[in-house]
Amino acid sequence: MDRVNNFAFKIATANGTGSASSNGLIMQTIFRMGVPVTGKNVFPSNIQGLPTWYEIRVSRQGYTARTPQFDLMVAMNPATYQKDILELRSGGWLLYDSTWPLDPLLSRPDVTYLGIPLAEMCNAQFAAVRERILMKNIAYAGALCALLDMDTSVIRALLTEKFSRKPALMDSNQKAVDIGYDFAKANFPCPLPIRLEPMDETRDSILIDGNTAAALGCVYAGATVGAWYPITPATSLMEAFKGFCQKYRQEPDTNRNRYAILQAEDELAAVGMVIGASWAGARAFTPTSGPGISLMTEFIGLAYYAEVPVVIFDVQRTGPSTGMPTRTQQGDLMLCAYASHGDTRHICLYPADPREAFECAVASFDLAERFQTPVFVLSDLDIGMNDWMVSKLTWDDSYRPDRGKVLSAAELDHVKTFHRYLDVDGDGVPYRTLPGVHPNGAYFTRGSGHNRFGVYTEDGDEYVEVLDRIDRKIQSAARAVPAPFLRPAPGAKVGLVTVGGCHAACTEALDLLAAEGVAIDYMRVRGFPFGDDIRAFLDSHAVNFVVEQNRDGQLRSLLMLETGVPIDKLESVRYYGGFPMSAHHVIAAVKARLEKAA
Amino acid sequence: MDRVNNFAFKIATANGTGSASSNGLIMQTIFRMGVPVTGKNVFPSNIQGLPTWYEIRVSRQGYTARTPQFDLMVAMNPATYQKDILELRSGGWLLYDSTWPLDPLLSRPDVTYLGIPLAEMCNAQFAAVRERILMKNIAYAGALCALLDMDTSVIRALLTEKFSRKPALMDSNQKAVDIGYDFAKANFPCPLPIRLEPMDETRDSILIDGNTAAALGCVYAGATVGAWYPITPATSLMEAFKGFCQKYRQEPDTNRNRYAILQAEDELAAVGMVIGASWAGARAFTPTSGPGISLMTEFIGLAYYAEVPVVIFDVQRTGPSTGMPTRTQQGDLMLCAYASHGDTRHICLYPADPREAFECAVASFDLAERFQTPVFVLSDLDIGMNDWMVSKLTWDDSYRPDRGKVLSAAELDHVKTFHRYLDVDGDGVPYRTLPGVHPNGAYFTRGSGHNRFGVYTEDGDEYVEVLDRIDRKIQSAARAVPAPFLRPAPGAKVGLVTVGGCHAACTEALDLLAAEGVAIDYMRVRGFPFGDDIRAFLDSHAVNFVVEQNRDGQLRSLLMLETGVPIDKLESVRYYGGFPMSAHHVIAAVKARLEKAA
Amino acid sequence: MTYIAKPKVHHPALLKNAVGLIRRDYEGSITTLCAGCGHDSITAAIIQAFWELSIEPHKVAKLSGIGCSSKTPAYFLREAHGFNGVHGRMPALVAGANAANRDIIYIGVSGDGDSLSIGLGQLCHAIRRNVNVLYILENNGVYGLTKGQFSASADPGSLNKKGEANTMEAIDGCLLALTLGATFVGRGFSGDKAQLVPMLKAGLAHNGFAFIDVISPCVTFNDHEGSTKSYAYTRERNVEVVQADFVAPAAAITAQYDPGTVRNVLLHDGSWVRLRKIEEGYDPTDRDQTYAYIRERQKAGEVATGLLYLSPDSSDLHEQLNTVATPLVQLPYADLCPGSAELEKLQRRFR
Amino acid sequence: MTYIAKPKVHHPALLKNAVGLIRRDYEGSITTLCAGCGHDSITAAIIQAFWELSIEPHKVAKLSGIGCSSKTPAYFLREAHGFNGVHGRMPALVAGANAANRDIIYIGVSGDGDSLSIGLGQLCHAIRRNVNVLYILENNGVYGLTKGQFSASADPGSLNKKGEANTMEAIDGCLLALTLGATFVGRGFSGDKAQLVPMLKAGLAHNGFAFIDVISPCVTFNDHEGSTKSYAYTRERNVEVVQADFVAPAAAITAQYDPGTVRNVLLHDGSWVRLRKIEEGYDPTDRDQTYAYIRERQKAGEVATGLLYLSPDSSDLHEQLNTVATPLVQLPYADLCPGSAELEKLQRRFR
Ligand SMILES: Cc1ncc(C[n+]2csc(CCOP(=O)(O)OP(=O)(O)O)c2C)c(N)n1
Ligand SMILES: Cc1ncc(C[n+]2csc(CCOP(=O)(O)OP(=O)(O)O)c2C)c(N)n1
Ligand code: SF4
Ligand code: SF4
Ligand SMILES: [Mg+2]
Ligand SMILES: [Mg+2]
Repeated sequence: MDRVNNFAFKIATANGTGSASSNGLIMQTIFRMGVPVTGKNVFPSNIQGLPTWYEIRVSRQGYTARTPQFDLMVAMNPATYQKDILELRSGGWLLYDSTWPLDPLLSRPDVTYLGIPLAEMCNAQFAAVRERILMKNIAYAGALCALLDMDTSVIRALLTEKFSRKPALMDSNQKAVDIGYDFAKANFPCPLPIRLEPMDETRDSILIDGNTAAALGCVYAGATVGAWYPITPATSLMEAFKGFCQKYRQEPDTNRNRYAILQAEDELAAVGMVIGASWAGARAFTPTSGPGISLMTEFIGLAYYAEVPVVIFDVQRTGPSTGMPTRTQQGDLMLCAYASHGDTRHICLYPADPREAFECAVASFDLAERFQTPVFVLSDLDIGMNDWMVSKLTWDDSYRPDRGKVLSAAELDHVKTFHRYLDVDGDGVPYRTLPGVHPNGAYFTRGSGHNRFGVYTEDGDEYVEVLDRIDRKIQSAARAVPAPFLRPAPGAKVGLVTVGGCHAACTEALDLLAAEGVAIDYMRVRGFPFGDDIRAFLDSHAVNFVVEQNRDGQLRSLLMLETGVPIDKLESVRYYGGFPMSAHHVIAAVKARLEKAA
Repeated sequence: MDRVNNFAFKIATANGTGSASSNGLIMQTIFRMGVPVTGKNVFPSNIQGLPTWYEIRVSRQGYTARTPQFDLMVAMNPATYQKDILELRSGGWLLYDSTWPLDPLLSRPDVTYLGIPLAEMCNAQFAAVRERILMKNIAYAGALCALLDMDTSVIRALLTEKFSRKPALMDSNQKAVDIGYDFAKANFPCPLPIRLEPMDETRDSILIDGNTAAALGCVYAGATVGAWYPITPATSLMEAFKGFCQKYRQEPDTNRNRYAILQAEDELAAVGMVIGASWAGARAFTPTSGPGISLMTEFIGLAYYAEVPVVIFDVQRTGPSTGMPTRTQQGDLMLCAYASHGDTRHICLYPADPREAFECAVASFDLAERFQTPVFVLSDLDIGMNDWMVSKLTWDDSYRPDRGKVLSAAELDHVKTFHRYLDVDGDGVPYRTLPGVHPNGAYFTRGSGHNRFGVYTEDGDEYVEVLDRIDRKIQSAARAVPAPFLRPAPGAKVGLVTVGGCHAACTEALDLLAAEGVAIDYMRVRGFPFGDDIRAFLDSHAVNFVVEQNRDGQLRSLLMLETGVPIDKLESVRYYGGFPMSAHHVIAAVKARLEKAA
Repeated sequence: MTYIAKPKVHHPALLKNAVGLIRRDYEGSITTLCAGCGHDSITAAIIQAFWELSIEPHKVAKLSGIGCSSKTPAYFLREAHGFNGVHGRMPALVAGANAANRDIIYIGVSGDGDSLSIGLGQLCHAIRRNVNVLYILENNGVYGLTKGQFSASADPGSLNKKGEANTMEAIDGCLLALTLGATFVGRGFSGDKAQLVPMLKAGLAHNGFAFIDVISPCVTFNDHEGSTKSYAYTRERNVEVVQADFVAPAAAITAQYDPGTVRNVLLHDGSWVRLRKIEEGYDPTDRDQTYAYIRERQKAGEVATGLLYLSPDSSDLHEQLNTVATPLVQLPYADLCPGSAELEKLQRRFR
Repeated sequence: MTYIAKPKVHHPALLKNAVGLIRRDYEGSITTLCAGCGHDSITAAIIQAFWELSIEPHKVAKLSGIGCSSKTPAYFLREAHGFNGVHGRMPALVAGANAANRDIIYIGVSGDGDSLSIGLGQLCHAIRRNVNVLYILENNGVYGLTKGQFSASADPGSLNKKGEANTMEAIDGCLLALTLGATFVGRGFSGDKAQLVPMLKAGLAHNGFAFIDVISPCVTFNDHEGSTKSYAYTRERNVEVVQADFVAPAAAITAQYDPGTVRNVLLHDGSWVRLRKIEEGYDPTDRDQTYAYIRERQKAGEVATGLLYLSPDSSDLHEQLNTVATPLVQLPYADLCPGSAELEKLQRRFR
């Protein structure tokens, strides 16, 4: 099998040794060679010293899913040699620091060992301790240039851009690259069969993580208030938002901010601030993860029942409880759909990659304001924090925020008595007013029983009337959320349904299955509540594989509850070990079931 | 239709006027006459001055469900005359205070008005302002004695018991009774057709509310730590627990407490205290309602994943959010079953009346410790705060708490290294140890990723192994929770399923339908996760009515998810206006559907 | 004093203020609280204060948590937006609303359970943020709405209706606020409207978090013998330390008091607070002296009341965040969206 | 001083304590914190304190929240039960555990984010309850585990790694604890083991909530120039106010100091705390003086350290609840269940 521009390698280091910049350098070099590439950072829940890995997949077909098997291992962390070596495919290569001898016990006959005295060479070349550690990372990047045929001119260009203002750093980095490069050239048959060849497949793409993309979406949607409490893997979303705001949200003359970021004392306060800000008329949001959603549960019920717009980004991580904070999962699908006590139901959006994270971010504000209710954007650690190759983000300058039914001062002049919860238009969506605008607009917002006029009530019929309207309102959102992504396969008898980041693994798996003559119709849900198209897809197949990343088949549960499709039509395919899903997870499950059937 | 011992009347007063004692007096009198009686208190979410009602149903057949139509209205609150009069059946009676003339607009030709100058008479008889107000209530009780043929000797006996130590109060109360009694006798044709006749149907019964019964259950189960934050309608549970403990949990010589009640600062702290106490080895519990459950969501996930026993009483009220705090609902069924982020699933018990509240309370501690997990007892305001007639509570002195797999010091002597999360017995339930017992028992409890040895892990396989075992463990509890209550009807083709307090309305409805020749099999689920018997019942009927008190059909959702029964087999019957369900709600829905079918 | 007494002289009910409104225009729906509840008196004082300041009701937003006290925003300023949130979380709602629209006058009403039990964390952090709001803690030492359990402000030894004594230390909102660096700390008594009204006005004018703890007896559950939050106990024990008069921006200050005992503090909106120090040598702008003084009184079994502390320089949430003068809700979308060209440009970073 | 210095002289590592254990027996798994993290030094001090007190490890329960600091209970007392709960909620877990089993020695470890942000309410109420636990707040002014955001203990003006200044008031744990009526308040510095160990021992012996705020620099995110929680800054600014020596129950007190500067406080377990007042006229049993003193130092840009306040009479949660001496977990079921006969009898009430 031809390995050119089609292989995967993994870099094993320790947390806090600064390998990130080196890995980024490698990623960008490949990307600029026009070759599709994806990187996945596997890091521990601590700050320094524990094992961390960076997985790079080069795929000329542009596949972005994780591959569990690697062609090359850059084993820089003795603590994990043993484990790392086992992840190499037979016939693979292991690059290690030969400054110290390798434990013979670890040798695998079917693997080629490439020893490079990185520490030795760097110690010889560099004086400062910290510099020696950092340059070791750059040095293995240099070695990879030789081994994988990475374009040295590209890497040099990158270093020049990066260190344009720090020539000294530029030199040492270049030197480190050369050290590795020269040693590899001199001692190994370069390039290896797994190698790069320039392509033109990345011209219209970018390398971006989902949190950065979502933050951009918030900026472009016109969000002005962000409230948050730090939590992995959502933290970088607000940090990115702040970064963009510092650039794009400064008032020219005064240098004062056209945004407000509130670092709350906890998630209860964060969502409370968002509710308060939205109630006052701002576009406001909060990024968090599972534990934060649990803490927001009571407030979410208030926003649902009092009909206040809220945008919540749930960058999911492995649960339950604290779980594995630096691993990914899709474990909050059920919680977000029905969060809070009493009868509640919420609009959810499910991006599949950073590009959709950007689009969903924008859509979430429009939906929250149009339907006056909480909207969840369910991303995950893999989408949020890893570097994905996606086509460039685009923007339509004719876009105007959909603020929904908000009465202006002028309109309120003509309103004698304003009734907050009256279904004036018969669409289940009442009119809102903002504080400070007009005396006629005043009303009392409350989470306690109220009638359609917004007046406190303990009357059963009045209470039911409002609660039923809200139900109609949310149901009507099924037509407003993004339609499912559909990819029919000619002659397919079975269907496959998934959500979010599993898209990468599913589409790759379906291609491979198709190549083997197995035709399967594909659907990825992108919004909740589900519309008729989703039910139709499920009905049209005797069997639908439901692929997701959680233990309990939460997507399947949502499909059952919301479409009424019987369980025997839904074949659950689950992987929830904390890594992003791989194509083989899907293929294995599908084949097993089809063989059973046959 | 014969109205003897078969009628309903309603007493309309204002909050804080002390009508409670008078209504209690009436209830007890009827009860002691051997006549089955139920009382439902309809009170506002404030402390003084707003309308409040007390509904008394006398049913010689022993039906306890609410009836929305009344034969007699004791209209003591002018503010609600209009509304109250409309709730009288045609041919009914209205008793009012004729001290002030009745607004002619309010008169109904088909209703008989019984005016009694209560205020006038009481003002003449009593000096103190407060006394005048209170005695007015006792006076209408006296009038009812005459009108309904209540046994005056019984009422006198009750007063003597109650005021044995306060002769002065005894006298004024007796005087008030007489005032009302004499006036009615003198001015109306007593008794009315709706009247009482002594029976012998209450000998083995008691009048009790569910919170008191549940509190007794906690005492008998040996619970020693209770943590709570006040919230209607759960507050009286902890207050009752305290009362019983003051009587039964004093150390003889020292008068020190064999219990600890912690009034927490909020529900997050309350459940945290319960987790801490259970972890240390005590039987601990917390009573709350919907908003509290929402706030406990994060901690519940910790207890699920770290496998710590927890007992939570959710005395449900009308949601979402603050909702109607003094109205009933079954709105937390879904939340409690799956509370918290990530993959979680919890044991739930569903009492139908105060007697079951007592039994479930005891069972909840055994289940929580046996399965080392949170257990929810889902009662509601109607069960928890209203006076139900149930058969006497009984206790088997051979009962011993099931502490589950807790290793003693002696056992730990023989354990070399203790592994907290190892599935030693293959039943999914690991062994636990308590702090302070033995050096060999030490382990680290955490909500972060851990392997079967209880060691921190970020390894996917180790993580999955534990999470899957927990799933098996919880599923196995389906065989340990109370089996569903079944009442087959010969020749029935359809089934009816319900949960909790709807039992009263459903059984009455089924009797009435049966009388009309409609045979329906009946099942009431009493525990979650559901066992095979539940699925079998649903499968055995083409149609199953699912009767519950919430908007979204949450019981139906649980049935779909957990049994896989298709939605078209489940015909949802819902009432969620905040009052307890009545038989007619069920009958109407069933008939409508059956006619549609026919 | 005279300043607030004046209206009473000429038929206050009909008197129009600068914006042409009479006191009735500042009322809300009728109360559903118990007759005699302290909270209703505070509501009356709030109505008086807004009327005297001639604030247009619709420029105000009133927020609260859950509790009898938290119901009161429904009973004043019917033309103002109201938000009765969840229990103990009003501070977050105010912070968010204030961040979004800084031009609105915010008043938050809470209770001792709402603020010192479930909401303690949020209250403390709102103080730290110095959110621009008048925060009134209607303090009765119990959870009224849930029928009289002790709250965190119940004093050790204080008896509940059943005669049980509270064993825990009380949280004193004023001491707590001072410890957290509050910029405006006052204590009042629902029974003393003359003292309360000017304090409320100063709090509304203050640029930052104005914390006022108002002892507000619960007649139903905590007004008995043995309670330390009853009318009787409070009347007897409260010592007015600082008498604050509020002087609107326009009005001139006629120093008709012995200068030694008067101190005028200029507020950022140009209005003045005239602090008349009943106690010799008491400096209401000295945080530590104030703290020590409150403690002394406490140890003497007394309750210090008045505008106890006022920081002459207070920078509120927005000054700390350096936000624009225009309320964020009023910024045109054009000022918020960088546009497509910029999007194209900035993505070079991701290549 | 001498008391804790002694062991060092004769090969401490091998020295056996009264229960025959060497220091190693009090260790836990190896740390995963950054090299140089202040938290690791505190762990070492904790190990030292337990070893010196000859406490059997399995009689101890160690609880924490979430954060780098909250990870540390895994690094000491391997033979003790540990509970790493959820973020900011450890006080509730301790209160519950303590209610259930009062015979266990509880130690709670938390961080400034865990205790002063998300957990502030719980910390305050645990102090009010006077739960019998040694509560250590490992204070570095940032959220370490989430990579260095300012915490609520960050001082105004303090710079983060990016050079941005914190604008909000800092919450001083010691001032807060004093305001809430804490019975034991100390402040230490991870870099001063000699001061910390005896304070920890006194805290373990104290009957009630022993609060110790330990400045514990985060070398990765908050040890730079401009930080007020760095090693350099703390070394330079911390002033030891009170030097506490811990004297075990047995040991006699040899008053080898000028009585004017020494004060011995008897703890309820018979042990003594010898407070040597470095500062003349400082009374560590006077709550208000302590408060005022800490503030003075603060204003002088200094950090007062030592066992700052110790209430001679402290009644813990159980004394307040009047619970039996036997831990509730050890009560036989027979003492808890009234039995069937009584059930029959009590139901007369319901007829
Ligand atoms: C999450 C939650 N827990 C509990 C309650 C019940 N509850 C309503 S008001 C209240 C206490 C109110 O006390 P306080 O704030 O002092 O107000 P007061 O009634 O005394 O004026 C409680 C516990 C609630 N509404 N929400
Ligand atoms: C509910 C919840 N929100 C957020 C987080 C993320 N988180 C983990 S530790 C931490 C802060 C820790 O700060 P601190 O207590 O000061 O400990 P340090 O790391 O500085 O020692 C946060 C916000 C979490 N684990 N849980
Ligand atoms: S219960 Fe107390 S606080 Fe509530 S309204 Fe009545 S008097 Fe006021
Ligand atoms: S990040 Fe800071 S607090 Fe966390 S381990 Fe490293 S040095 Fe310690
Ligand atoms: Mg109160
Ligand atoms: Mg910290």
